[in-house]
Amino acid sequence: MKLIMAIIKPFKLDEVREALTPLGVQGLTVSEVKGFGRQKGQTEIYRGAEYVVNFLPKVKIEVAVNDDLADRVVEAIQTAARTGKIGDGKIFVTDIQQAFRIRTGESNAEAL
Amino acid sequence: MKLIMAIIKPFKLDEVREALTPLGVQGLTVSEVKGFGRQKGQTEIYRGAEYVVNFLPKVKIEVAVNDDLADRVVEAIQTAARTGKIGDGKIFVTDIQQAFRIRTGESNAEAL
Amino acid sequence: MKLIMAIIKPFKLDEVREALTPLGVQGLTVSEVKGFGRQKGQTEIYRGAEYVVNFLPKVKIEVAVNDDLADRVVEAIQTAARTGKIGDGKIFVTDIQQAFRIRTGESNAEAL
Amino acid sequence: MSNRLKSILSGVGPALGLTLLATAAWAEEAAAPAAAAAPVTLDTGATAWMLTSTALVLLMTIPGLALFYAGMVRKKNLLGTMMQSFAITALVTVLWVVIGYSLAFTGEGAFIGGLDRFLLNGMEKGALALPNPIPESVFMMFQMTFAIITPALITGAFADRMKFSSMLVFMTLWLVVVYCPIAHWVWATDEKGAAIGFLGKMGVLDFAGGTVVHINAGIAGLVACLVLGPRKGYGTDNMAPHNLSLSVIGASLLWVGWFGFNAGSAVAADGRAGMAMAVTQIATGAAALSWMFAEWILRKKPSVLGIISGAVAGLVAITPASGFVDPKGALAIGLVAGVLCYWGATSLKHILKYDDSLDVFGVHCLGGIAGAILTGVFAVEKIGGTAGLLEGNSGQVMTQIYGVAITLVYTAVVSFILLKLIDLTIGLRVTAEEEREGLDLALHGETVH
Amino acid sequence: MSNRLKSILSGVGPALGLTLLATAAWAEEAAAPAAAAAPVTLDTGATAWMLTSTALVLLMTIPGLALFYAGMVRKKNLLGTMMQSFAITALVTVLWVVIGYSLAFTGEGAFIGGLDRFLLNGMEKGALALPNPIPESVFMMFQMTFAIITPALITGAFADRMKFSSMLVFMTLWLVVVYCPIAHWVWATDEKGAAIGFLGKMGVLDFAGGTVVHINAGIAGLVACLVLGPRKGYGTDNMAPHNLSLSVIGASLLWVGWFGFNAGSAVAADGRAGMAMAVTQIATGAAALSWMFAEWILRKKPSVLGIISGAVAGLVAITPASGFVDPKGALAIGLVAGVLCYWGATSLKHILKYDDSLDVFGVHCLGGIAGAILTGVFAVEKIGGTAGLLEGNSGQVMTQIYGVAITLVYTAVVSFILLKLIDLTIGLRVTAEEEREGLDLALHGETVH
Amino acid sequence: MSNRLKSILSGVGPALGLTLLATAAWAEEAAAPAAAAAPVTLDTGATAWMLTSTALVLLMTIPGLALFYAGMVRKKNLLGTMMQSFAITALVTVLWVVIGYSLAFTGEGAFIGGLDRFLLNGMEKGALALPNPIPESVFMMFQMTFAIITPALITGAFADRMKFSSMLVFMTLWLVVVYCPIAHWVWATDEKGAAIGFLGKMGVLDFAGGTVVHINAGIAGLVACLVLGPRKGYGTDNMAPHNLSLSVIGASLLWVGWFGFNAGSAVAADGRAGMAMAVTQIATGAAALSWMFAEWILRKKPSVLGIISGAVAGLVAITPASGFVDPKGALAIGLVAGVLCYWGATSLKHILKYDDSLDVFGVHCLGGIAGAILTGVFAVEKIGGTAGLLEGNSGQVMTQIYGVAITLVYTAVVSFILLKLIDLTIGLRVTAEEEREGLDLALHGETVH
Ligand SMILES: Nc1ncnc2c1ncn2[C@@H]1O[C@H](COP(=O)(O)OP(=O)(O)O)[C@@H](O)[C@H]1O
Ligand SMILES: Nc1ncnc2c1ncn2[C@@H]1O[C@H](COP(=O)(O)OP(=O)(O)O)[C@@H](O)[C@H]1O
Ligand SMILES: Nc1ncnc2c1ncn2[C@@H]1O[C@H](COP(=O)(O)OP(=O)(O)O)[C@@H](O)[C@H]1O
Repeated sequence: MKLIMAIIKPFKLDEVREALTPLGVQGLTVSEVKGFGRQKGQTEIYRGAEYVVNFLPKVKIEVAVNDDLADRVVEAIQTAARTGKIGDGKIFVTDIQQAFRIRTGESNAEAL
Repeated sequence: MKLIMAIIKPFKLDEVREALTPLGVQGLTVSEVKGFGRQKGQTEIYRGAEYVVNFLPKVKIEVAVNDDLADRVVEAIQTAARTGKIGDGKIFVTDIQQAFRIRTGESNAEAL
Repeated sequence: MKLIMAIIKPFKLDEVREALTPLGVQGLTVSEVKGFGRQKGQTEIYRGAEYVVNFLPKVKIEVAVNDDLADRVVEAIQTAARTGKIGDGKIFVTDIQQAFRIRTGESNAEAL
Repeated sequence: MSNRLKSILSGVGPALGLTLLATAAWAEEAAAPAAAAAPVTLDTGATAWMLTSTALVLLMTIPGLALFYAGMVRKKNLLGTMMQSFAITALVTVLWVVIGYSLAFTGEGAFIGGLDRFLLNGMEKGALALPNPIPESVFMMFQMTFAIITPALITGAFADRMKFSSMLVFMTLWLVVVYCPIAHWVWATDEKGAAIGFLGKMGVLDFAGGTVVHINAGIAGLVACLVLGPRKGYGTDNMAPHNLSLSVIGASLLWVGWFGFNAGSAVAADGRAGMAMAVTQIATGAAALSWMFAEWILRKKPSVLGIISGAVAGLVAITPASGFVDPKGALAIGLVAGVLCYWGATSLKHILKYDDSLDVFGVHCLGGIAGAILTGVFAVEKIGGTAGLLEGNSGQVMTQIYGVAITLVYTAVVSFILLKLIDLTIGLRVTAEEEREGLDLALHGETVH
Repeated sequence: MSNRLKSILSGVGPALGLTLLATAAWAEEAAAPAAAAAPVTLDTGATAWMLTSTALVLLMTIPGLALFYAGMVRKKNLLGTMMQSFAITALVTVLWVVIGYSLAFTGEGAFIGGLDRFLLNGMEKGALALPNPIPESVFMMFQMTFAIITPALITGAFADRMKFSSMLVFMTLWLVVVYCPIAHWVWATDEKGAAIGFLGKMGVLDFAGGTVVHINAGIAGLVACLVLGPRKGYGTDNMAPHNLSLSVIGASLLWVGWFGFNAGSAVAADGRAGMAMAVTQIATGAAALSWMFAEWILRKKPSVLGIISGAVAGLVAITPASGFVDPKGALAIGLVAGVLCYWGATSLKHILKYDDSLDVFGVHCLGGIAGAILTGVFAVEKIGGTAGLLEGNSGQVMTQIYGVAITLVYTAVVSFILLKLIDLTIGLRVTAEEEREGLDLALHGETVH
Repeated sequence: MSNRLKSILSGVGPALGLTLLATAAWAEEAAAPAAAAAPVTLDTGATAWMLTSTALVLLMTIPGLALFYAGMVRKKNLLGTMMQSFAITALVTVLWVVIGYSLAFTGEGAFIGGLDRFLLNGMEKGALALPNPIPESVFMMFQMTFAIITPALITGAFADRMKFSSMLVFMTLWLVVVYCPIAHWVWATDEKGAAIGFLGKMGVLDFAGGTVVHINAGIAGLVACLVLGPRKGYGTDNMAPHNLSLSVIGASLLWVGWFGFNAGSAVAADGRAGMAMAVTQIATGAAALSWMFAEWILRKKPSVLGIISGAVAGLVAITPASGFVDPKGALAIGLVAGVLCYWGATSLKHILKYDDSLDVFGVHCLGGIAGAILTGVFAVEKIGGTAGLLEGNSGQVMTQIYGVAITLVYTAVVSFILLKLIDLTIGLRVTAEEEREGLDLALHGETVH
């Protein structure tokens, strides 16, 4: 199994989720994160003091899938999350050794 | 070493933490996340506009342990986090290559 | 490629980020987390009811890098995040199988 | 939408001309003579209450309305929304002093005031605002707070998408060509208290601004949201209020401040002020409950947004009636207003598909119309000097409807023209990118961390 | 807990009967004759201050108390907590107009008022609330705001766990069978100012509601939290206040609004009102400091929750005394109240193990009792017409204790019966699932995002 | 910094001595006789307004100023910042009653009052605060609220880094040796209204506290932030305001409450109060706009922090002038204040490199100085009895400058001495660790969750 971690622009979240459902992805987990990268942040000025906001709001999606689904999921995310402008984000794929569904105790493929 | 990532219902956090201490787990890291899955969200209505809250509040626990402890940790989390109702969450296990304690520079087993 | 996950004290974030730039790290992702460990939390008292705050505010940094850079990144984080006091945090290193830049579709080394 | 708009507005031009003509004639006959015998002297009690009322009505806009609205938008627009109310407060303060007060409250004209008080020229420290036993400076200030809240109310209709600069330009023009004339039509009197404006002469009753403030702001809001178009993502994205606790604070301060609005409109500290405060409270309580129960029955849960919206609906509806009706009338007005505005904000809006973001039309315009007409029904002669339908004066309802219609038509037409002018010159709307980023950062360079 | 409750309450029934009998006799002798010579005419200054005071006291409940309480609960109950205060405001408004005011302030009976003012029948615009020189409408409104805040105070005791519907039913009944009678006992007077209610006749001093409002709400709160039982997880889960900055705003608005509560209770704009305002401020400052230093010494840190709780304790304790004591008495009352309520909220509660979530009993009931009794100690004849213990009138303390005891017993018994009745019929408490999910989402379908 | 400080202060000692001497002489000649004919009797209207004004000015500090400041700090210091204003309110209440009022407003001395009213001894319920037609208790309370806000204002300068205990000690001493004398110099009068204090005698005009409150607090703040040194990380870390919506609420409440501050300073409900309210509003609106446009032009965006800061700058600047100038003068004062304070808070501070965290000097001291001097320019004889430069009285500007200079020098020197004394004994500043952790947790054991 693979854990696919995607860092995307926040307003793309709904589109990405909708792109994954037809592939059979039944669940995913989302966190609010701050990203630092090539995209430069806004400057905020408060009574003459400037603060460059280095960290921009991003959303991190984590979704565990079977190996056979991984490529299609990556592709779907890429398509749905792309705006073509700097700061669109990244996707990282790692292996998972085991997965469990807490409610039933099912494991691995059945757990996803 | 293994990194065990568990997504659970927020009110189960204290029980899970307490279940891990007797196993010798000395630390863990927690984040607030939003989960999307089989469990369906509440509908909020504001002056006639309905919003289905697709994403439900969950808590993500990340705990790094030695290989020999991994199974027992997974089991303890499963027992402590289970309510038997939909939305109880998932546990994913991945390998870690290295671990360090920043304060001392210790690594791997000693670092956990 | 490696994914380096570091849990550090929040006020060390800027120093860590500045320590990574000279190594050629171009991006990273940060989340606010709560840590439980050897460091003991503050006690808050509200009208006679005591609450021990078990979970302390920490910051989690995730940075994906090429294998050759991994050691130097770990070292830089360790140096920059260390205060020598309990609670300085941990660094975990895992393998990533694939990485993609959403904007361009570039993959792996080019994507970072 | 453009088509719908056109069809609504196509009949308005001629109507406007005719009504103004018809009115001028009617007004002459209907003029109500006002009694005045002994010379009016300073009443320190009345003055104390009017100073207080001025503070209370200012409290309604900042921070009251600013919070009420800010709690209902998305977090990225929180500061921008508060900024609108705050900036309008500063802007209208200066405009009112320069020319607004003079246009609204001086002169002899039935349609517009004069320039006697340009820059408050000739306003002496000791002079009274005859026929009221309070200094003119206090009267001018009290009226200023009404001129402040009216444009601020409009901003709810186009929340999250209007350029700040264009908003300032629009409000400047709107105050001068819409608010000041209408205030003059309804409220301007001579030193003996006889009406000067044509609606006042005709006998239109509007104790504290159902027509001048709420219908006026409500219809302008509707026109503005139609001209601007809906928010990006309206109907698909989650636009749930981000922090209703702010809105509860806001609604509470509106409620408390409204005592100044309505009881202050008695320009006295006496039984009429007391009765105005009482009916204000009663209608508000009743409307809060009627909205809450309507929602509870229809939607299964009584919501916080519902009860506070109901309270505001009640406050709006009792406003024109507050110096004229008794407690039972107030109860009736409140119950009607709660249910009617609930329907306006939850059904009508969806049927007609406009994006009046914070329901300025559904609450303020509908509530204001209900209140204006019901004033004609429930007016009690012993309280305000004019009988209503229930006491046998059937003509008053028609007079009230007439006042409402004139205001709706005039404000809709003129607001539409102003907005179109601004749109064609400097543009009304922020860019799509700015809208997505949120007004706080895009327009003001700040965020709530 | 049920057992503890039973033992507390077992002696109450007979006591209740006896005290009422005893009282009726006593009352006849003790009646204080009130002076009244020249016909009372409208005082616009007094009226201005009472209109203002009404606004100030309403401000205490919404948003004052709503915020004070909302800041202390967990985030998931924030809106539900504010909703309670807001809905009670609307509910009591209507109840008061329909029947409450009439039951509390009309009639000749020593135990309960009449129905003369049912639906405010016969309340004329111009008529005064004799013997006070203000319109009756204003007096009715001022008293309404007291009737609003009293039930709202109770909600703090059962925060986070009562059904919204049952809360509305309970408050409706409680207002009619507990609040209105007690207000009548203590405050009802005839047109010359002579006491009508039996506690007033007996000479019980309660300037602004130590007994009628605070002891009353405090003991009802204690009974309610005992009947409902503690919050799920009480004593184990972290129930720390989620946002004390809201509570600081709330406490500040309570403080400011309390000027209307206490100085307004003079029903005049004169030296007595001024002195009432002064002693209110003094006791509040002193109590805030005494709670803060007590905590600083015992717990090592002066907390924000501590100082604001101390301020509220001082406000409560000075309430019955405010028209009777001088600045030095106020200083003493404040210092005592701060320390006593600190003990009540931090020690007593833990000793007795009830879950009075936001310390309604510890602050309002204890503070109210201290204030009521100390009024008997520090009353100054020159200020309120009655001497206290320090000026040699030793009987007054007993009279005060008597008034306190009657109220404690009556309210405890009746509140207990009402709550049990509701529990047996529609149920008092939300389900465990709803409690865990939080009132905001479970009961009102909304959240703070 | 220590060096810069030394050079600033080196010339002060001699100056202080000389000016005091010079002044005493000058004062005798300049004493303004006050008219008083018929015996003054209680004016209930004036009393009503002063009771209200007292509530309004208290509202300015809690929750007004508490919120204004709390929104501008980092989240970890939110509660600690609010705590400062709240604790000062309680502390000064007690100090004022014990000794402050007596020192400021009694006695015959030109430099300091007497002890006649120690613990408010001899303050009768019925006695008036001659020459004002209101009870002395009300006058004492109104003045107390000024004594509360002045030290609370100072806290903004050393936000995030002062020990709470040392803050309490400093404010206690400062109130007695700085605030009370200066209030006496400027405002103390005899029963006929003739000035007693040496600045008042000299003819220094300060209607509502430009000198006594704002310049005083502003310069004390500057000295305090210089003595304490900058916040850790100042200039490198992100210290952006964490929640400006709180600051908007705070600024709004300051604005509304300021009506009590300025119009209340008329101690009457008449045309002078009305005019004071009007000019307050006008200057505030003008300053809010002028700061906003200055920033818009120079920084490309109109910020929320900018417009609210501008409003406060306008309120500060009109304070000394409010009973003396007319609307046109107010407009001018507001426009100047907005731009000047914008420069003070955004440029001057960076040039001189002190860390006046929330711009107490830049806004209150600069705004106060501008207002005090411009009062001498725009004073209108018909309004306040004194002509200004524009009406040909060229001496008034010098008198005003003199009053400003005395206050700057005296307060700077004495505040410096007090702070140094405290630093050497119990220490002024929290530890580096506590500062990093934040005041909320480190000093008060609480956090906003
Ligand atoms: N090496 C990395 N490791 C972890 N996260 C990264 C890394 N590089 C970029 N990111 C994340 O991806 C986001 C977008 O990256 P950025 O360089 O701004 O633009 P782009 O994705 O278009 O190249 C960043 O804000 C950060 O959250
Ligand atoms: N494939 C997945 N990858 C990552 N997280 C998942 C996945 N499936 C479920 N989750 C997480 O687990 C939570 C519970 O899943 P859900 O399907 O609602 O119920 P259950 O765990 O009882 O099957 C979700 O809210 C989500 O956070
Ligand atoms: N086994 C673990 N798995 C995941 N996170 C851990 C683990 N142990 C510690 N942490 C994280 O590291 C932080 C610091 O650990 P702690 O034991 O308090 O101090 P130190 O790092 O100095 O040993 C914790 O707050 C927690 O967030």
